[in-house]
Amino acid sequence: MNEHQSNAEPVADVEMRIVALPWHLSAVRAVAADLAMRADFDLDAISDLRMAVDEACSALISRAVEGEVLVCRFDVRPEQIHFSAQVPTTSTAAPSRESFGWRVLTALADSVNTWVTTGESAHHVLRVDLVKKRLGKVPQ
Amino acid sequence: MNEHQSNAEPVADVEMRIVALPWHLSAVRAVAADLAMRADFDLDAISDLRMAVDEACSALISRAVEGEVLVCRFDVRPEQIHFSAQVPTTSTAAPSRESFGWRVLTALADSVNTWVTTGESAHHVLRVDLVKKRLGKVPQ
Amino acid sequence: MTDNSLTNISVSARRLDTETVVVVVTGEIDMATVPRLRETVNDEMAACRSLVLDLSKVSFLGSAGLEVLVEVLHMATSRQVSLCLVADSRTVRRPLEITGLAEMFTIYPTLDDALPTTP
Amino acid sequence: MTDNSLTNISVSARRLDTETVVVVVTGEIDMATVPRLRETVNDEMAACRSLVLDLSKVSFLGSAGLEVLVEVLHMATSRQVSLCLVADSRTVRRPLEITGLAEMFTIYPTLDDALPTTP
Ligand SMILES: Nc1ncnc2c1ncn2[C@@H]1O[C@H](COP(=O)(O)OP(=O)(O)O)[C@@H](O)[C@H]1O
Ligand SMILES: Nc1ncnc2c1ncn2[C@@H]1O[C@H](COP(=O)(O)OP(=O)(O)O)[C@@H](O)[C@H]1O
Repeated sequence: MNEHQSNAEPVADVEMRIVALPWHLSAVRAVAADLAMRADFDLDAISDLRMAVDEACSALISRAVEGEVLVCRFDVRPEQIHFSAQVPTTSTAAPSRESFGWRVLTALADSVNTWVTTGESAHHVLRVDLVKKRLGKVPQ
Repeated sequence: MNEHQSNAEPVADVEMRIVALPWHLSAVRAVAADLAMRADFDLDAISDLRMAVDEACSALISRAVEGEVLVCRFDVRPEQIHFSAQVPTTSTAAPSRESFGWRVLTALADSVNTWVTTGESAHHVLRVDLVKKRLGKVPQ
Repeated sequence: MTDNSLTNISVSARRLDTETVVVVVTGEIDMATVPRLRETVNDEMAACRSLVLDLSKVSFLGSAGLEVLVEVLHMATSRQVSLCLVADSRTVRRPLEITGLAEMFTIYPTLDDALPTTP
Repeated sequence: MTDNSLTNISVSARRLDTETVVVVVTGEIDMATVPRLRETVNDEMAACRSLVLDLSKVSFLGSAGLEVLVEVLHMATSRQVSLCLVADSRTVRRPLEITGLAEMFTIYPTLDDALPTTP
């Protein structure tokens, strides 16, 4: 996972690496909530970021190669939090944008993106990025 | 930071990498509390682990080379949580075991250790390891 | 730690009378904990006429949980079991509202409101 | 995010009369937030005879915070200011007890208990 240390990507404020298992979702949500609270997001926005991060990680975990590591990064800025997560996968297809989960994700975050990159190793890397603004859109 | 990926150290359940700044202590404490809660620690033991992790990371952050990364790892087992943290430092001396902070740390955790390793790079690495048992000692 | 026994949920069922069951969920409903919820509700649904799902103590509800709620609603409809939710917190209300699911369920703010009044 | 303005603490001072000040701390007292606490208490201590430090809404207290409390106690003693803490939660009580500092302070469970009763 050396590419995360390259100059191309600035060091994230917080990076978490966990084995890609549902059991770990809770710890990632805890960090999301802590960062949003300290960045002075209101209660709805904190709750939305927590759900969006859960949604993104759940999608990645369900498509991860067994035993591989999910890497999550949070970049906290005064007006927004950028969250990015990735995992090794066997499929070259990104998650369907028609799924229930994806629709929930786009409702919660101000912007969302997902794509697959083909690396040198045996596996592809599936990535989800999202941005939640402190005073961003309010779902519904 | 490639040594963390070596075979010598098994993948931690949760690894966090943060720029070694006090602002980030809160996120590490949030993960400590989440993991201890889900490992069914009682409220005092959750509170103790949260304080011990804060104590260990505060000691490392105050001795870190500016701009360097603090790496924290949590290994969760049914009966205990092993926490280990390290940071690049300029001094070859470990924190004093006579300090107030160290005494608080040893009161809270079931075992604590700290040492400095001299790496190939310009800086040394200061490390603190601690274990908190689910049914371990009760301070006082 | 991958032990399934260490999850952040508790699901308990309480039978009020021959017809009515209350299922109380405490903790976080996510991809890790949803199997336990599904299993308990399936079991109870097979042997009641009215099911109250008390979500007052739920501290997280993501789309894995929402999907189970939709399944439960379909199951209740096809088995002619009367179903209602107890939910008052932002944590539970907000995901239901954002997804439009709130309109599909009967939701009471407290368990007392959900139970039939004894004359 | 290294901006110091985004910290998890709020410290506010309220003057009750010419002699008494109540300082209310909300949030987490750690290495990041302790400077704000120290500054406010220093300022208020310079101009009162009695200082009540209300820690009821503190959600974390680590040794950085304990060290400031010890400093404040020393300062109060040398300036002959009467000092007391308001603390009831496990979060605040436990660090004070583990370190033996609880015995050095006058601690009340609520703000009402800490304030002199008006006849
Ligand atoms: N609009 C909706 N409202 C409520 N539940 C839905 C909706 N769409 C889908 N679901 C539920 O989610 C389940 C999975 O839907 P799907 O679109 O396949 O999502 P995913 O690929 O994220 O699992 C469906 O079987 C259904 O129970
Ligand atoms: N036994 C104690 N009880 C309360 N406070 C203490 C105690 N020992 C030290 N302190 C406080 O902590 C401060 C720092 O103590 P020190 O032993 O140098 O710890 P550290 O090296 O962790 O900063 C002291 O100036 C004092 O205010």
